[in-house]
Amino acid sequence: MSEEILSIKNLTVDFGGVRAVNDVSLSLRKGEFIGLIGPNGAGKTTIFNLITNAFQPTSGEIIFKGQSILGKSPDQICRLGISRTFQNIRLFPQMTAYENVELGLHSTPRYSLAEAFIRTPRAARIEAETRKRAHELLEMVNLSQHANARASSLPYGLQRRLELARAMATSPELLLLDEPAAGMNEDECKELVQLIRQIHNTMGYTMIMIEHHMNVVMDLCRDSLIYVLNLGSLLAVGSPAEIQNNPDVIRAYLGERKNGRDNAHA
Amino acid sequence: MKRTTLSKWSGLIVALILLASSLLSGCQQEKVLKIGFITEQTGVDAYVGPASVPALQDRIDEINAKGGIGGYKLQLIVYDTRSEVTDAVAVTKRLIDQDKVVAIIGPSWSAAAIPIADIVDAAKVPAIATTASNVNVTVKEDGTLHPYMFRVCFIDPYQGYAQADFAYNKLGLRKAALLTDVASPYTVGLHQFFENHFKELGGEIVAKEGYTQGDTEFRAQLAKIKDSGADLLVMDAYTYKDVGLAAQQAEALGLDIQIMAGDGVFVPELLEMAGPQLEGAIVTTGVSEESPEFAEFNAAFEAKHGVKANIYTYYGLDALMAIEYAIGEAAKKGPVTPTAVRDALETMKDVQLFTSVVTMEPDTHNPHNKPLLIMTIKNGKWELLETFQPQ
Amino acid sequence: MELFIQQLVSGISIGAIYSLLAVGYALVYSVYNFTNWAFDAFMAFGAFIAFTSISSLFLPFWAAGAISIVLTIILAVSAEKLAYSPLRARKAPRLFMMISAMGVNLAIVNIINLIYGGTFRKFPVDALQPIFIGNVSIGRTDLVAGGISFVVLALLWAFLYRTRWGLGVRASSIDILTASLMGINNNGVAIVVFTLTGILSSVAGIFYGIKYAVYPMMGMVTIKAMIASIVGGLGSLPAAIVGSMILGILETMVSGYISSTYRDLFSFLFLIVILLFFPNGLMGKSVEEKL
Amino acid sequence: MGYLIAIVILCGINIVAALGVAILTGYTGLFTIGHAGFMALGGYMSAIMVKELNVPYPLALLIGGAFAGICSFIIGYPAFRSRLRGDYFAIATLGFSEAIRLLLNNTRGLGQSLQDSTSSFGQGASSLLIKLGGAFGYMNLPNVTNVWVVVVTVALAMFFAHMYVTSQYGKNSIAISQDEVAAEMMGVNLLKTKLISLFISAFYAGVAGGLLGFYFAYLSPSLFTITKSSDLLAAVVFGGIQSLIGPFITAFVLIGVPELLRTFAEWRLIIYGFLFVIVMIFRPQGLLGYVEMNFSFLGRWWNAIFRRKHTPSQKG
Repeated sequence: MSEEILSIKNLTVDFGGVRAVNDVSLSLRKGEFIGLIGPNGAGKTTIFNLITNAFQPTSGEIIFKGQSILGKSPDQICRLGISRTFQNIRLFPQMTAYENVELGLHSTPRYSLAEAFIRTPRAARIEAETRKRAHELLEMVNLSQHANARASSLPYGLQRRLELARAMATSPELLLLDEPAAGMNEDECKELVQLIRQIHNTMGYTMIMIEHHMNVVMDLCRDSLIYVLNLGSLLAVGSPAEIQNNPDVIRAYLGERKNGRDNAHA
Repeated sequence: MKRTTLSKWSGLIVALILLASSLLSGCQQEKVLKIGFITEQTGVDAYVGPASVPALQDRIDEINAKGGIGGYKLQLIVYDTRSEVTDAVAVTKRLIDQDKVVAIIGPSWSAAAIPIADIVDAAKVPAIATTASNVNVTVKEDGTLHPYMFRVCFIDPYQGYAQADFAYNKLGLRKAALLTDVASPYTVGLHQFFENHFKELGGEIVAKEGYTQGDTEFRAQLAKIKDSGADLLVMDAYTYKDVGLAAQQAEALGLDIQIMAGDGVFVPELLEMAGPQLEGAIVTTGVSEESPEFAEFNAAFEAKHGVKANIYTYYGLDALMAIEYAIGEAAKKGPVTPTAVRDALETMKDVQLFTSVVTMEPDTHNPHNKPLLIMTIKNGKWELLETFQPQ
Repeated sequence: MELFIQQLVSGISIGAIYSLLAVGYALVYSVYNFTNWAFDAFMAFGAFIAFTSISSLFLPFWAAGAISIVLTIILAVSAEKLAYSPLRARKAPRLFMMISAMGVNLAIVNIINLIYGGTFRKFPVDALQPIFIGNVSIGRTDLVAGGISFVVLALLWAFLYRTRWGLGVRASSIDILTASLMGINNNGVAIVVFTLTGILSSVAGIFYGIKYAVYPMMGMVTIKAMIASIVGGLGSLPAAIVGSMILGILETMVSGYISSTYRDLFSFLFLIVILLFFPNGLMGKSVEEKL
Repeated sequence: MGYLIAIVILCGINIVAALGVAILTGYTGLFTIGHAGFMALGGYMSAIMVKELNVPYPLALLIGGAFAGICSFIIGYPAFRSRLRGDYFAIATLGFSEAIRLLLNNTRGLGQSLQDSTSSFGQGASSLLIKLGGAFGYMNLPNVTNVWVVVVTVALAMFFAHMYVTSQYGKNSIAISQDEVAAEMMGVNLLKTKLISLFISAFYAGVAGGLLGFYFAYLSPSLFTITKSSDLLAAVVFGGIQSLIGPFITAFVLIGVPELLRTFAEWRLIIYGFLFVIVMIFRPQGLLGYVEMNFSFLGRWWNAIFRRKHTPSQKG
């Protein structure tokens, strides 16, 4: 496939005495879609936070498109082309859905401060383009009819999709999805899988998804890899089928089976 | 959430303006002269107002009972400056524009008196500052006179000169230290004139320390003054608390030094706060409530109003009596207009006011040769040492 | 040389007063992550209660002190209940908490000003004679104030590190959410924290009153305590003490040796320098926002 | 009648400053209790421009505002760079405005100490500093602020404030006020956006300071105390978060009403205090929070007159 876009080498981070991430290495090619699973507290979200530089790793390398992004601030990293959603939704509560998505488009203003004060035709044109693009994105996650509703008033599932649209608004190359299906029932999950696949195909983003719903992971990563994390270190890497039958994964997930019943499906 | 538009709210704004203007159109009686009085009833100097307002009101009631002056009844309009310059200026404008007063008494501090001088000049309404002693209150920086601004207290150069003279000649002190509140024009002015005359006489300024309004910590400055070997500490603070705090901390530091201060601190609260520590301190003032001729007035005043009269009461009465005199003169010549009152004030000669006989210097609008009292503190009480009469 | 020691002694005594306030301020900040702007009011309230109970009720100094502490605790806890916990319950942004605290401060300080008036009052306790070592004088009141403030701080330290309730407070200061999950009842912690705040501010108020004077605006000194707490490292109690001492000594040295007029200018510039080069304060730990 | 004009002028001046605070606190969520310091800087600088260098009056106001804005970096850069919470910035603003007042009180002393300096720059600075008059105040400035000047300035201030808050820069600062971390993750440069908001709010305060100076024809440090800062904060808190029309109305009410009802003046701050708490608990967004001034009717006229395709953003 295409050349390597992201490579993480022996990433380690300690919080006080606790080693949250231990010597994790991972590499991703452009357009690939991989899953990142593991029991709670395995360090999954911590890796996302390290990539988007919420805090610094104790050691290890994160190379994105050939250059290390360790020292960069979160907004620089976003401008480089990495965007994310959050495990516990962090939308802008008082803003409408439309404004939330629009924020992703103009987080780096595209006209000068002077033009902000006296709206020149150029600035007006940029505003119009931004408006059009924002409505398109809302259309993509079919939230158009909620454009003017306040983010905090939207139902849970719609907020998840709005966060996705906002992340896409920063026109990323690498999209990190942090448990997009959390708290969703069966058919909502199906809808979400269908939406994410459609986005992945049309936009061609490279994507890493953390998810607990095994059916969502297995479905989306059908023809790609799944990385399994446990207690901060990489337990196994493989296709959905391999992962499902890997004894270590099962033991990590379901814990020791007293009566030795084997490969019970999660 | 639907967003409301500006038009819906404009109704509210219009209603607001109508309400404000209707409130203001008081009715106009004939044959009554209004006198404005701006004083500190709240804020940092809240001890100035309560003692002077009732005194002036009593005086006005007395005059009206005797039929007013030249056929006019007097009415006192009091506003609180909240010890803030912006408020003092705002109420002055209100007295001039809305209440149409014929004269204004106050303010009591130079920082407010200086801007008010320009306002009264423009509005052609005379004002008499009570205890604002900075030179620039009645005379501009370039020496030209503020035609409509007067005062009833002496000015800084006079008090600073007297302090230096007394310290050098009478007390025989040679090394002075200045502790200046840099935020008060009154203090900065006084210390400037003290230094000039003290050096003229051959004295030496061995330490110049500063602080700013609101500070309570003087230990570091006092320790430095102790180190400098000064035998006199000049602290013409604008409020009594600075001198009180400094005296306490000087005692705590074992600094035994002669303290001298100006009329800004000549209030009973100073004795309550640091009487013992200020034993033997010298304070110069224009008038003292201890002097015998006021004893009878003080007693009656305290009995009636439950608050002790202080120098702000006397200066307030001085200003009021000056205006009474001016109205009387103006009434003889014709309609009593603010300018007529101004002219009468400017030509005032040997008029008996509350504290003393006063002649207004026409070129500076300051009272001529007002006597200066040199007081000291002896076992917690004010005592008159000497009356200083300039050459 | 004596001048230097004298300045040092004065600096430490000022630092002692700052530390009482700075510790109280750091305590509230570490647990609830917001600046309790109402410290001015609590401190002035404590001082005036003590002043009134001595001057009008003629109580001995210790009884007046006790009454002041008790009433200030009630004030602090009720302020927390009325002005802060409804906002905290609603997870209101910190800006709203700060504005509410500023409101409590404005209201109480101005009520005191209305009742007592603006005059400066001397604390009605006979000033203790200073002790002289050579030419250097150490105010006995400073020693007593310093002594009592360190006793209070030691008690506070013992409470925090030696009692169950102390553990609860420290846990919530690390993460109030997890602490409440672990069964530490939140409003219990709130009462404890604001009781401690009440004690600290009334003790600070009384000693500030003795050292200087009692007046409604005496609380303005808390801005210095806030600066001291930031200099030390916001949120940690020992850092607040260290910061207060440094600030107290720096101020006295500056007004002693450089220029007394610009003392407050230096304290402000010192804050800016600390913010630039030691963003988390001299001893502070870097506080990461949990995602 | 003159008195009513005086109130309108004072309200106008406070509205300009309150708009500045609205942009910083209302829109960017940065608590400030020291805006009087910026007013002082702007006021003195524009007064110097007019009195010493007789620069035309409107230009002097802009220079005053720009000077205050540039000085805002002194506290903005350290406080924002170190990614600290809003508290540090609030304390820094309080310290800053007290330091400014202290400096302004000392200009005479500073001037005198510079007098014997050899360089011509030293001499020039010293004579200027003495003219500033320290605590005596900077006297007889041209009394140029009249009601029309204030009305025009307020109108301009409202217009540009509206333009800013509806621009991409303004929306970024709104995002910061609602969730700083998420805003940064979505690519908003916190330091730059906050500094811009602070610059604009300091600019507005500086212009307001200039207007005040030319109204009183006199400037003194005692005009810019902490009560002035808390008045401005009160206007924004009661006026409403994320709104310009709110602070506009409340600044009017907060200055007008106490002026009219002078009798119970000492209750003013007590009432503010309780209102602060009550507003925060029961109506945190204040009187008109989140109420955008809807200039869409202006847009429609603009279209009708010029028939140009300019559809203002649909604000629902």
